[in-house]
Amino acid sequence: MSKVLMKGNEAIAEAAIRAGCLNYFAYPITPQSEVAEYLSWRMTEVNGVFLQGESEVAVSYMIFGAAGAGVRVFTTSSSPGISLMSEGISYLCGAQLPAVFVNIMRGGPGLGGILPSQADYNQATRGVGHGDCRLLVMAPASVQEAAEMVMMAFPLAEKYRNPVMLLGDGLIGQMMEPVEFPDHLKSEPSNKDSWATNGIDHRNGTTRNLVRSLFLDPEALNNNNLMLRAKYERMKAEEVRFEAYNTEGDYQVLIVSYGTMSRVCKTAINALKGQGVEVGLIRPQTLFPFPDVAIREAAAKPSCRTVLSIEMSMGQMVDDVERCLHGVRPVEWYGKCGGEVPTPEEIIDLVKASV
Amino acid sequence: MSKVLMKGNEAIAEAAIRAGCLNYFAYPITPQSEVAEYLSWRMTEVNGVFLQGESEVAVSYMIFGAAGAGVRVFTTSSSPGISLMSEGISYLCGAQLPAVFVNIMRGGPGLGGILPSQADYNQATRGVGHGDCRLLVMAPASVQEAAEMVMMAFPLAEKYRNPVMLLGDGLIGQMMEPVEFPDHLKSEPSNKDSWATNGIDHRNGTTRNLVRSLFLDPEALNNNNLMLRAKYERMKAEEVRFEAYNTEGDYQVLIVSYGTMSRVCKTAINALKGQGVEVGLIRPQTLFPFPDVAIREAAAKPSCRTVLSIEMSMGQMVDDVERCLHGVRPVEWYGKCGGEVPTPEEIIDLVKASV
Amino acid sequence: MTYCYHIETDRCKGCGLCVAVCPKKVLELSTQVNSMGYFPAYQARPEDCILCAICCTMCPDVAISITETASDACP
Amino acid sequence: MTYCYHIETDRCKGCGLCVAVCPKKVLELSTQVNSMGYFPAYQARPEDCILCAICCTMCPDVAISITETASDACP
Amino acid sequence: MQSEVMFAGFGGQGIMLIGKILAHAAMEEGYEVAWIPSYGPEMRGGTAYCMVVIGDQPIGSPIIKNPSHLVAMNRPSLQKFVSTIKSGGVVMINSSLIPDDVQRNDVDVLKLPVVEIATDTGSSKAANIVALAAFVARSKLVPLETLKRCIEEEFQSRPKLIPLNMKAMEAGVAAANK
Amino acid sequence: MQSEVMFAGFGGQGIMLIGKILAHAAMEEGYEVAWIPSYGPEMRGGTAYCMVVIGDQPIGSPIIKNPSHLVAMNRPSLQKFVSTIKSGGVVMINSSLIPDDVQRNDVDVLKLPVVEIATDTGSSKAANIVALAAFVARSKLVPLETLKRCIEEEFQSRPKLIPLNMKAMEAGVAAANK
Amino acid sequence: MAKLFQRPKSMFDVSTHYCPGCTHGVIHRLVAEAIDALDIRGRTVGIAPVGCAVMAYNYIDCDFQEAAHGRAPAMATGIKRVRPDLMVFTYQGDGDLASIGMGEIVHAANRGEKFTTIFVNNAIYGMTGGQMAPTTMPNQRTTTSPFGRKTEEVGMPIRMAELLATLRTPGYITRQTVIKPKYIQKAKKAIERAFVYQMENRCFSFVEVISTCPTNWGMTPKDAVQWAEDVLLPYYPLGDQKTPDSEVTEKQVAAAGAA
Amino acid sequence: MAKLFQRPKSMFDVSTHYCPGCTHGVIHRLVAEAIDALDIRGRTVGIAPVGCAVMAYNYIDCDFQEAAHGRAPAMATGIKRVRPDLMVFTYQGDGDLASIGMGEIVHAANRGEKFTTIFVNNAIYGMTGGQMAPTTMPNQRTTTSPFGRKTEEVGMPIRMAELLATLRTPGYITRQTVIKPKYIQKAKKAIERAFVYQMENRCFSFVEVISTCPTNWGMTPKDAVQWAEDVLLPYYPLGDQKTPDSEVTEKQVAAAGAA
Ligand SMILES: Cc1ncc(C[n+]2csc(CCOP(=O)(O)OP(=O)(O)O)c2C)c(N)n1
Ligand SMILES: Cc1ncc(C[n+]2csc(CCOP(=O)(O)OP(=O)(O)O)c2C)c(N)n1
Ligand code: SF4
Ligand code: SF4
Ligand code: SF4
Ligand code: SF4
Ligand code: SF4
Ligand code: SF4
Ligand SMILES: [Mg+2]
Ligand SMILES: [Mg+2]
Repeated sequence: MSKVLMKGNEAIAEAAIRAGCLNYFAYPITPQSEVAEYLSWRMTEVNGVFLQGESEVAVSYMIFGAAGAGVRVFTTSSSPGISLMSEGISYLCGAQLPAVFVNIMRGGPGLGGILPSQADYNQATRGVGHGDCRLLVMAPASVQEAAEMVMMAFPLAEKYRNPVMLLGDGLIGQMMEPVEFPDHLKSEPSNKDSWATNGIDHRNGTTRNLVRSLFLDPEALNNNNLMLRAKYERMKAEEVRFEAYNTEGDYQVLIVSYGTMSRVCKTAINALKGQGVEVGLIRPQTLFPFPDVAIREAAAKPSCRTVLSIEMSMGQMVDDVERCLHGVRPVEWYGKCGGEVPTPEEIIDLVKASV
Repeated sequence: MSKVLMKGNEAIAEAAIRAGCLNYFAYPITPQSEVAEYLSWRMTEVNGVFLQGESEVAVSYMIFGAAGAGVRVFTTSSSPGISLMSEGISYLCGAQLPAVFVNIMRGGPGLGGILPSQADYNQATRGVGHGDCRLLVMAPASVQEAAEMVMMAFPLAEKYRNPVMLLGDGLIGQMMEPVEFPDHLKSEPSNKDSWATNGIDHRNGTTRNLVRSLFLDPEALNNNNLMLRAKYERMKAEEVRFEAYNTEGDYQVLIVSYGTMSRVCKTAINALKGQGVEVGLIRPQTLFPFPDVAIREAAAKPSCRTVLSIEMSMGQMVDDVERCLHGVRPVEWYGKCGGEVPTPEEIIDLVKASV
Repeated sequence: MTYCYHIETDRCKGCGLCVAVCPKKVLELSTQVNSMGYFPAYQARPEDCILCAICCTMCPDVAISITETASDACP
Repeated sequence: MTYCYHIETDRCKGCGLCVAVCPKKVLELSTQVNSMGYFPAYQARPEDCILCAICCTMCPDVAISITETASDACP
Repeated sequence: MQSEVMFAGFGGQGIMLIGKILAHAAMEEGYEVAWIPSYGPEMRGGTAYCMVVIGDQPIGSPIIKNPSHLVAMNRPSLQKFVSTIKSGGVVMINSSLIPDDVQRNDVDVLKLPVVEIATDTGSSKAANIVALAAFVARSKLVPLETLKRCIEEEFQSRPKLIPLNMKAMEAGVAAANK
Repeated sequence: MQSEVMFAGFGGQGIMLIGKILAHAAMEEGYEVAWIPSYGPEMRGGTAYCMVVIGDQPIGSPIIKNPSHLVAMNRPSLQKFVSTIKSGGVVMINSSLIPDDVQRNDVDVLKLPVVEIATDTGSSKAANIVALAAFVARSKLVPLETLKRCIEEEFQSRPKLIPLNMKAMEAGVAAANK
Repeated sequence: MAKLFQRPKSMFDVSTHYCPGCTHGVIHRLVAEAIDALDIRGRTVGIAPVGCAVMAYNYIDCDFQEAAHGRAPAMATGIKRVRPDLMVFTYQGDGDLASIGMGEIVHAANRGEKFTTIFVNNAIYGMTGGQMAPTTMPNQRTTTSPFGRKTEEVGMPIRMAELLATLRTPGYITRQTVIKPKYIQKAKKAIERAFVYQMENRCFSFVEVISTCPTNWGMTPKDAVQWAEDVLLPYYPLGDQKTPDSEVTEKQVAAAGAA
Repeated sequence: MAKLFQRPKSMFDVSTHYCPGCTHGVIHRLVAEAIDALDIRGRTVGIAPVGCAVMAYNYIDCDFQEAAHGRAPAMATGIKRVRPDLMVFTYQGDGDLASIGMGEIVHAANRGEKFTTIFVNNAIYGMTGGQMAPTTMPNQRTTTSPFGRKTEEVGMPIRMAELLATLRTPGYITRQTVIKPKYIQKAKKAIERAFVYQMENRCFSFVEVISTCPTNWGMTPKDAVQWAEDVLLPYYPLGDQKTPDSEVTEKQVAAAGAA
């Protein structure tokens, strides 16, 4: 397939279809409503399911129902909408259902604003729901990467029987960039007959399947949680993804940044190179699991004196960076939150001030 | 006042009234429904407001409306209910409204179970809502402490114009212990005329007040977030609370544990003392702000070789412990989640294995 | 053909609803506790039973059955 | 007493709803763009105006007012 | 020193209440106390139990694997808990519903037909008070006078029930002392 | 090398569309491109703008403080952005709505009454295409042939509009070259 | 004439956790009987609510999902939209459906989702210990209305069947009860009918069933059925609120009235 | 006879962000006029929705809270319960009230909360760019129903006034419009009346107002008002669904029927 110029939101929508996901439920919210608008006609073309739910709460359970019935399914929303889905996401984790949630983040807290933000990092990586639930969280930095991550998300969700979240900022959704949908990322939905409520006859079986998250017996619930923990530990072992940029040479500063923000940092890094200042960048592509080791090792490089966590938030990822550094280097946060993306110039000044 | 034997849930209810909070909205959920049941008659006695809302989502906005109108108000719920309130809590943070949320945690994720748990640590301390919102989180370890923390919570919420969360496990709610409501913790609601929508006439004013969280201008939103960040930083400076237990002497192991779990640890520590093994305990009483320095310093004691984060969850607080340790000592997690509380015997074995 | 009326004693919770609805006043609650700690229903006057199954319809615990057997006696 | 009919040009969005409802066909849209980029309404035939205020009632932007003044001329 | 008492039986037997009365009495005596219910599955029937912890030091773990004493009001409770009781403890058995014997000789077994005793004193509903009184008489955890006051206080809002429960208490004490 | 073009005007002037067509054309020419909209306040009216970034290397920051070029379709846009444009850039001004002159002489100013030009070629609605074509003719960011193909492609689903827009393009090119 | 009676095939042979005399058990049995009668066990998915019936799947033997509190209609929508060939039913209590789940049931009904809802109205929150429900009767005491439901403060009970029947789209809306054998026979027919409408892909179908909660009403099972008959039935009249046939004409009217 | 006309005192003298011809502006003015007429600005709290009217507080000059999407009735409940002396109104769109906020409005109405809801039904999601609403007409095209609303798939539009009027408790439920001056006069009276009922602490009051969205309907303002008259009004008939007087008798009936 050749490249087409597409908005991030549309690319996400199309990527899901290319990934074999023909089921979509969502509720409109800026800055991601184009996903629903695109799929409202596109699903008709491919004989898929498009439904605008009455609320994000309802949508999260439409996703639950459909995922529980054994199909590939996804939804998209933005920050306040994701908060409303948090109970549902916890239920999906507890019942071990695969599904993909896309959060095109906007400014918060509360109604906040509709401009790009990365302030749902904490929520996505830790607190999205009650109980010990975790999402595999991927963060694209371009429209192309958004499309690819969506395509990867479905088989990953099925591998772990766990929801996967794509965490993009408003710019990722609103920007147009050339995109192609790689054939090698296409995948067949896995066989879910062992657990999905897809009908006993459908499985040519006699015993029924049960999708649930209630375990009144404490031992059973503890076991369910141990099983979940084992999956999360496995994600940490197998799914960490990150990009290292300009880390070959000797840098004095290591930046940790993801998504749109990391592109701004790259521009700054290139400019600083011209000025004789070397800065390395680790760009987490998965936020959970977090690239602990990569960051600690990159920070431990003898030339490196300090680490900067640069985020479009008031300091969220910085906790993970501090955590994984184990004190090998100090870390500082820099960021803005509300729509204005810090500029390359700001980053340049910041780096200069810290060397 | 003399001591009375009370269930934690009832003590929480009564403490709120003693703290001058006469407004309560809630939706029933085990293991905290006794709070609502108690207040359904008790509020009548004190001429207060009791209303059972139609859902936790609605309740969170009843709290918003009442807090915005300038009164002391609180609600209680348990894990799935808190997830449903997460959008609302983010709105309260964004609009800078004071209110108290009590989460008597049960097993999760999903429907989970109704037995005690501490698996909402991540949610409470980080991800409860979208955007840069944080709660001041207090964790009682006894019915008496629950009552006192409730009484402290209201003035703290008003000091910061920010919601405060009391994070208890099911046992704290269900247990009966003697309790008294200290007079010195009584407080008057602060004057809210500068921002509350309590009616222009009420303020003898001419200009109206506006309670909101929307700032479409990115700079305005960034500023709102900077103001919130400043409050959170101030909480870190002024509100850290913890108990140090058996930390005077030389201990080989430091335990970090809170709530009911910490009591089990104390019993184990006492037993181990008898067996010649010294173990220190830091019990965070505030989970956000977290006692970073206290833990790091306690761990840095030369005798101390390792840190254990013991939780009724699959490993949540351990991230904060790892973060604040800065690598001075290794940390390991131990826990269970689902209702069975780890026993003193388990902790004893665990400590012995790690020395 | 024999009809077999059977109350599964350990399934019965002694709610008494069958007793109340039996048009022939056949049923009563036992004074013997069952394994669940309830006092189960039994046919105090089986000879009056017209096998109308009204008690079966009412029983929330599906504790009562009426079956047919080819043999003379019920199992 | 003088009645003053006034359309606040920079508040008008040129929606034309007043034009449509005026019973006397007094109003028209200007061909001059205002500061907001709209073509505002104006009284093309003020002499026909009966000051019925129907246009005022309709205007979603409260751009039209009818006031009274003691002086001869409107301000 | 710390003592723990497990009260166990069917839901509806008034288990929670007698645990609470004991905790109250101990509190009145100046002890540290905690009353910990089983608030199991959100449903009816099943076994109900509660643990009362009484000590002279602040109470640590509210989770106790080996309680000092047991008051077993039905058969499943006895079977479930009897082996967990510490040596030297009192095991009080409601023999109205429990035919079994206890196969341990390191505990002080007290078997009483509390339902019959209660029925004789006026109402089978007071069987729990009979059991509590008998248990306290035997274990001596709190003075009987204090227990009496606390029972009275418990039924303060329904004063008609006080005489009945006083009688039940006396009958329980008498039975235990027999 | 990287060029950035800021397209700005009222909502409804077709700003987003011409940005997209330029990005498309650049992509067809093998450049790396990004099209970044203002998707400001969820409401109507107001100023709309989009930025098109064209480069031969992967595009870093999509946030550009100093774009290379400006296409200003109304007065507020010109005022807001003209001072941010890099030295040497093209500043294309819709003089139908903008009376102002540019007070810089380090940029290449192109003033055209695109609304009138468009009206003359058939419809004032094609003013955006006139502006785009004129801008491309002057800035030479992409070959006009490619631009033409991309305009055609854009209107593929409404073929009736193609001739009109082709005429508008030609008029724009002609005006720029005059 | 002698009648045979046995546990329906799609019911597990286990005892339930319900309180003695709780009519949840009767309703379970009617659902299982309908599944048997239509021979659809192999393609049926039940959705258990959060409420006393949360473990309905322990008793009814077909594929099951467990809902979050109130969200069963959204889950059923999810299933039915992606697998229209499956037969889907939700089983919901009055707290679940009429309080927290109000939005979900109204919208699922209004979209005309082709599933069946069994709505068990016992005028109280059973599972959590007897709190007030939107369906609780005036002056009825509950653990959160200890002085009785004051209608001046919290309004009159909601009649879900009537409320849903005002929507144009849903097809079959009926109210039944299982408090006495004569009603049980009718309820059984209604439940079967609801499943048949689904099978024919005709409409959303909704069977409200007035049920008892002896435990939280603080009554014996016998008194509970009597109270239900004396107090609930007059306010919650039995019978069909709407059937798909009457709907057909409605639809024509609507079409005429609309764009 | 000459009539005077001026911006109401409780309206700020600023221009709005609404599109040309959008009738949100008219409704704002009517609310402000009611506040002026009753002289209650000093004790009124408005609640702005999430929707195009999110910044209603920029135009109406009284205390205001900004709601989350759909939750205005819960917020109003919170305010009114703790400060019954305040006059509280919510201003909500159809996406806000009839879609995501269905549960909140039904329950607030049913509890008889003593506040006033102004429900602006423009049959579409205005703010977010014209997606389908529960009130969108059959075959109406929107950005999420590009082939027109298919009622077989998503059901018929919901008529909120009718739906709420089936509840026993709420008192004043009416539907009005502001698409033409003659209707505006009536709408004005209805809004005033709604506030008066609140002032007298009588009942929940609800004024549905049929409004336009020229931008997302893709019409000129003139065509938009015409389309509203031709297409919306036949399906959404104007007039009172319920008044507190009729309610009084209703209540007696209810009381008689109940426990
Ligand atoms: C989000 C959430 N809120 C509250 C609860 C607690 N809860 C469980 S069941 C229930 C009410 C059950 O009442 P009903 O639906 O009437 O069913 P019944 O038990 O009466 O059959 C509630 C409030 C929960 N599990 N989840
Ligand atoms: C939880 C949440 N979901 C979605 C949105 C996005 N959103 C903003 S306004 C709106 C719909 C507005 O439509 P309506 O209520 O009809 O008001 P109108 O703009 O038409 O006046 C939506 C879906 C949001 N802000 N919050
Ligand atoms: S079958 Fe009929 S007559 Fe026989 S016991 Fe049952 S109800 Fe009575
Ligand atoms: S109805 Fe059933 S459970 Fe109840 S007493 Fe009769 S047989 Fe037993
Ligand atoms: S006041 Fe009446 S006559 Fe005069 S312009 Fe307005 S509508 Fe026309
Ligand atoms: S109605 Fe108002 S905004 Fe519209 S054209 Fe007339 S004056 Fe202008
Ligand atoms: S609590 Fe009520 S509804 Fe629940 S099982 Fe018991 S009687 Fe039935
Ligand atoms: S989008 Fe529609 S509702 Fe919103 S302001 Fe514009 S016309 Fe009015
Ligand atoms: Mg119920
Ligand atoms: Mg709308």
